[in-house]
Amino acid sequence: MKYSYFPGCSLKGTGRAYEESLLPVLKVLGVELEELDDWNCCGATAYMAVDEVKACVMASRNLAIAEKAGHKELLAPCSACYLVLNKTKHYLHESPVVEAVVQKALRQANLTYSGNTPVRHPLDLLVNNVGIEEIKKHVKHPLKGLKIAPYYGCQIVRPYATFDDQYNPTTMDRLLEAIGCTMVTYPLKTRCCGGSLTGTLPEPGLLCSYILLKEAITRGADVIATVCPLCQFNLDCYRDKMKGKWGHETIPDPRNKDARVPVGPHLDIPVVFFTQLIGLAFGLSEKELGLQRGFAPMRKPACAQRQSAAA
Amino acid sequence: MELKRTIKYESDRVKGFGREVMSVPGCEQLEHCIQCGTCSGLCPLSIFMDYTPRQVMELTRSDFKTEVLRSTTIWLCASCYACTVECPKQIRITDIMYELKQRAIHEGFYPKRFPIPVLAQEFYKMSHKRGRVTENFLATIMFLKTDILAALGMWRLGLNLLRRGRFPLKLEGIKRKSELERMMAVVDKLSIDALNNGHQTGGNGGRQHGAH
Amino acid sequence: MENETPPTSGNGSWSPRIIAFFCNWCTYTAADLAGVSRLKYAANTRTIRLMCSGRVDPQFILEAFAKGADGVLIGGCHPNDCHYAEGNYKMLRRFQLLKRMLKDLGIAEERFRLEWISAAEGEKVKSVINDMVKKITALGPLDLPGKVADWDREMTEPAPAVESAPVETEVAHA
Amino acid sequence: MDKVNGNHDVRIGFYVCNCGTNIAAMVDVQAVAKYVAALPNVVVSRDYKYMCSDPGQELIQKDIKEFGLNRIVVAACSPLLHEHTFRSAVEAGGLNPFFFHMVNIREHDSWVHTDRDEATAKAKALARAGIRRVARHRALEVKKVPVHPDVLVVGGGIAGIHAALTLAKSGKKVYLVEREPSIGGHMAKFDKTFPTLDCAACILTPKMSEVGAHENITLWSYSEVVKMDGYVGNFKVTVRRKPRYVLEDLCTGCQECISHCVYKEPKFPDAFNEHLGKRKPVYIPFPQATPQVVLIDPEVCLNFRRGVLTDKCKKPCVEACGDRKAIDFKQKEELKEIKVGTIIVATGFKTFDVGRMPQYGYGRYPNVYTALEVERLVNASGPTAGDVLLRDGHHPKSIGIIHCVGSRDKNTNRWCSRVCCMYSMKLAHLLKEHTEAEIYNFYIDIRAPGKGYEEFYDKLLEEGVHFIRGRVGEVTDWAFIPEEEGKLVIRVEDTLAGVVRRIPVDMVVLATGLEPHADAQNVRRLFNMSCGTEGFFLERHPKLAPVNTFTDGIFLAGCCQSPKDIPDSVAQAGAAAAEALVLIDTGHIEQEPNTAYVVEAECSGCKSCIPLCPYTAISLLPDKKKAYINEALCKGCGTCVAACPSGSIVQNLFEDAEIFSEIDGLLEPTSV
Repeated sequence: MKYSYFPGCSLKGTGRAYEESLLPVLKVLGVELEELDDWNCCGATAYMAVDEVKACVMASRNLAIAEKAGHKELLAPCSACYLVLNKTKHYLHESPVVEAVVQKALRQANLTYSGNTPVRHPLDLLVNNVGIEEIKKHVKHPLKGLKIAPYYGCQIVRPYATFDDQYNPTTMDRLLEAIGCTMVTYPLKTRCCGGSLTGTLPEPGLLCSYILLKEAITRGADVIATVCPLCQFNLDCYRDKMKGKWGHETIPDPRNKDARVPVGPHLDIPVVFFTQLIGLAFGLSEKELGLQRGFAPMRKPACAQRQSAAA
Repeated sequence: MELKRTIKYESDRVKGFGREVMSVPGCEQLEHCIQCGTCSGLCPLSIFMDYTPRQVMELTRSDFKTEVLRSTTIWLCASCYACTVECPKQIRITDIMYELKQRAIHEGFYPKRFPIPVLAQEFYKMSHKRGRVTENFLATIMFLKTDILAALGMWRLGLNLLRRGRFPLKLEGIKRKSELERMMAVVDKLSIDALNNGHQTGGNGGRQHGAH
Repeated sequence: MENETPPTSGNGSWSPRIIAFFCNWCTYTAADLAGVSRLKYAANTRTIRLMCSGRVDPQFILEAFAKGADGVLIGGCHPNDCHYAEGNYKMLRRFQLLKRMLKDLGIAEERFRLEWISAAEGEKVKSVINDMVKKITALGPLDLPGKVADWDREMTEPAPAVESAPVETEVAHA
Repeated sequence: MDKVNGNHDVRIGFYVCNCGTNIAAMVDVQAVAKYVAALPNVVVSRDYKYMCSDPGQELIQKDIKEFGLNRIVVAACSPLLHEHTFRSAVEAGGLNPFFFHMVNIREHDSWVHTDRDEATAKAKALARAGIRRVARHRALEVKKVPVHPDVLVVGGGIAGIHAALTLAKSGKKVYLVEREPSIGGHMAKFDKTFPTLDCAACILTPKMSEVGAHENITLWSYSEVVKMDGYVGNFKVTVRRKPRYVLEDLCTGCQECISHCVYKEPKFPDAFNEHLGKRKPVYIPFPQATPQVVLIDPEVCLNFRRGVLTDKCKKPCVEACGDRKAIDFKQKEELKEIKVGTIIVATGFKTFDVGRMPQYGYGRYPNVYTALEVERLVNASGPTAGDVLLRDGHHPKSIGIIHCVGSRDKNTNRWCSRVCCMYSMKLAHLLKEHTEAEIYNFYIDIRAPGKGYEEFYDKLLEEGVHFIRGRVGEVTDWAFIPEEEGKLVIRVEDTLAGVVRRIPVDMVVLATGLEPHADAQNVRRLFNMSCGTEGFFLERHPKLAPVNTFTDGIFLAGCCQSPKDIPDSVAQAGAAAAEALVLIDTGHIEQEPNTAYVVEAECSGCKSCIPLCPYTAISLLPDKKKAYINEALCKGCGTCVAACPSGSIVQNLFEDAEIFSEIDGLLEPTSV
């Protein structure tokens, strides 16, 4: 099956590695994508704060172009895009007034919106369409022993839990277990990373991200796996600031239960996209997967070392 | 010791404000709020807010427009929707926060150089004008408009991003920009018509974009 | 003249008259509940209480339309909940037959409605009545008595002379 | 057009009730009275403040005499409320009570409309239809049916027990049917009761034994009602008695079999102790169980394999039972058929399934408990003998009690469960007493509206129990600062202080709400009752008939009607018993004469009515080839009447002519 593909702005910028790893992984699995013609910004959350109706118009332009492209479904890997596109669908369904405005605007571009194109997330697609068994078939280098804190973030499970459990999502857990990883118990799976606040009000924003990193470390994770470019950015790119602010805080030593160690040095835990991990297991190269773009990059040798250590 | 007057008089209320917010699609359930505080309990950012989300709900319902639109709460909402899915009365708190943010922007209710609304508006402008957003440019503009010193503090991050190819040097944009402009013009015209028909009531005038 | 004038179309004051047959156990009780809960709905229905929706004789419905009702609403218990085991199913069967017949008579299907409303569903009484009134108002008056009178006239009055003459000659030829 | 016009024998009195302002505020009652006065055959037309009052009724009686009235129409509230009142008044005035018709202009008019003109116009139309209809009424005889004096009580919780005892003490025979192996219900599981802190067992056990010993009570535990036929006064009920594999009459409750079971140690989760304790395959639910009879669980007993008898066990239990021979592995379920005149339904409630709120961590974190589990945990005869030992082996030093779990929440149950505030406070007190832990109550509102309840709240405040007004969003186990490590963390807004707090605790107690049983809908159908939107059984009138149902002769008691505490359940059970006694002691009931009959001269003998009747009341008279309706079996639904092709069936009170005139009356243009 061929899908329309909506990359969104982040996947062309700070979140390039997500696209770089998603596309080859899907290629290996035989999923065909066609990038949406002349797509525009989804309307994202910041836009909604200024003008909700216009945000809807922007989102529905993408939805309408996808309908025109003729593929049955639209793939949106970025959580914010995924939510905004879905929210727009709900909103248009609920409010005939807004729908009328949107349709009128769309006519300017000879577009119409019928609401018949589902918006899908890659996690959903991989688990429910491709299937875990199929993915297992393509694993060349299982990431045995790699301990993962699976971090889903907010917007793919809230407010609409479309394909996973709102409280305890498991699609990524299952996917990564299929490629050999081990999940640590991570109670903050769906806690907020601070969103765009990290850039605007660093104090509260960074704290949100720091809590997520610290808990993953305390739980003994080697790597944090994410599904959203903004989450990845927040967890990955502000480590210096976090170390400055909270590096002196202590946590129970993962190796010795009675001792406590400062959290600072541990904050360099790699934060990657789940697709990068799948790509590694499929035998794709680090470079192909954009792994060098991480601030605390996870390289294949590191993982291989762990494998030999575990053995 | 500084003393602060905390009493509220009836004249402090902008009567009708609460009703107006509750009449917006998606915000209706606010009338059912029982002030249980589930929203504040769940909100990861409530610890930084001047009013907790629960208090914002009550202040909105009770017409304390100025207090609500000046509060830091509405800007600190990172739209994680934790409150919305747990609210026992199914109030869509996140959507109400959006509604309040829109009103605060349109009516100029926020401190100058406060980065969040600036970012929101710059995001709006850039996506409106170019059809897409290039995050690093956006962030740069925001810092220039709010706090140049902070921008200087960010240079290391910028450099690190640049080194890893995550800092595009070219602004993204769509091909058919005029198409998007025409679409937006339709919305503008319709909302002005609605204004003239008196659909937008109360407050310090209706919605004007880009108030500063 | 009293307040209630016969409904007329065109002058804007017309509003539909709907006869409702409610079963004693579920829908009539639900309408009582709507009252106790002070729900507000359109004042266009006039209710006749029967013990069971199964008692609704097709003749009642025809009589109502013939005497000038713009709509007929039947309310019974939900399937499997009938106080008399299965009276509501009997009504459902009749309803489906009757609906076709009324359609043939040129009565729009929005004018004839069967709803399952349990004793707890006061809210549903309100929404069903409001919805029905809205739809029938959009359709305009049915005025079956007027139509019947027209038909009667067509049948009894002599046809216009221009057309009648050739017919007569045709008959003469035969 | 008007067939009634010429009928000079009909003399109608019309009365429109103001109902204070309930009707008069929205309907111009004087205009209605004036309008009706001009209708054919109307002799008197009045409006009056309260028609249902004594003076109102006397007014009708006086007019009947003075003006020689022979038909009465009252336009007031719902006939379901006062038709009976007015019929009696009419009868006392010397008329046949069925020369009366009631028009509903309150529930169906003044309360639901907002435009006075429209509401008045509607009232006129309804009144006009009533006038037309009543002219057609005929005198009818009320049918008297004897009431069987025996009573069935369904459910052996505190409500059922109290109802059964009340009836038995007044000399009535009672069947008490309980689904579980012992009566006692939820109350038997409680440790203490609020606000007096009486030991639940101490006040319940004597009543349970009394039930077991009372000569007028037939106690069928481990049994379920599967079928009910008939009508008030004459119900036929089928009860399924599930096999206990122990003969009740022979078992003395010595429990020798239990100590000799091949399982030396209890191994299987014990439902009575909320699965916190263990029992053997042969067991007695709890020490005070009534009846004192053991039972065998075929799912786990070695002598069975998945419920099927295999005889593989060497059966030391049988040996231990010895000559009493009470154990019978071949016991089969039994169906008992009984006749009763009245039924009291007291099937109780179930507690909210906390699995529906995963955010509170039940099942994920071992130290999260439901309130009912804590009742067992603090109980001296519970699984830990009253020691509050957590699942992780520690004693709690701090405890959070979360109120409103599965109550006041549109995502789960919307209603307030009424008892949780009070039982949470009771548990707070008991936990404090047992553990001296720091205790936090997280509540939305404290609802303590009972005798001595507010005083109990005061007492708790005195004891230093913390009350934090805020609904908990989630319970987690991640630490933000070292003091939280290894604890359950409750993050909540203290809404009264206006700050968000993080409170680490060792134990979380979820105050689960009350909800209808999962099979409440089946029970409702079984007894021909209604359920409210929440799924609790619906009472006939929320204020004036709180224990009656819409089916005559069937009454409600306890939490199956709505959540309530023990005093209210007992009071309601007493009321239900009293209602049943009224019927029994009257000896007969009067039945609405709305049965149908066949006009033989018009019947063609087509037999189409016969299969329609759900009560097999219709048969074909073989000699005459005409249909015949057995009046005793007819329930008056009128389905056959509507279906008769020749129109030869007539339903009393709902004759075709009556309904046609009602239709005509409703649609006739109002012109005066």
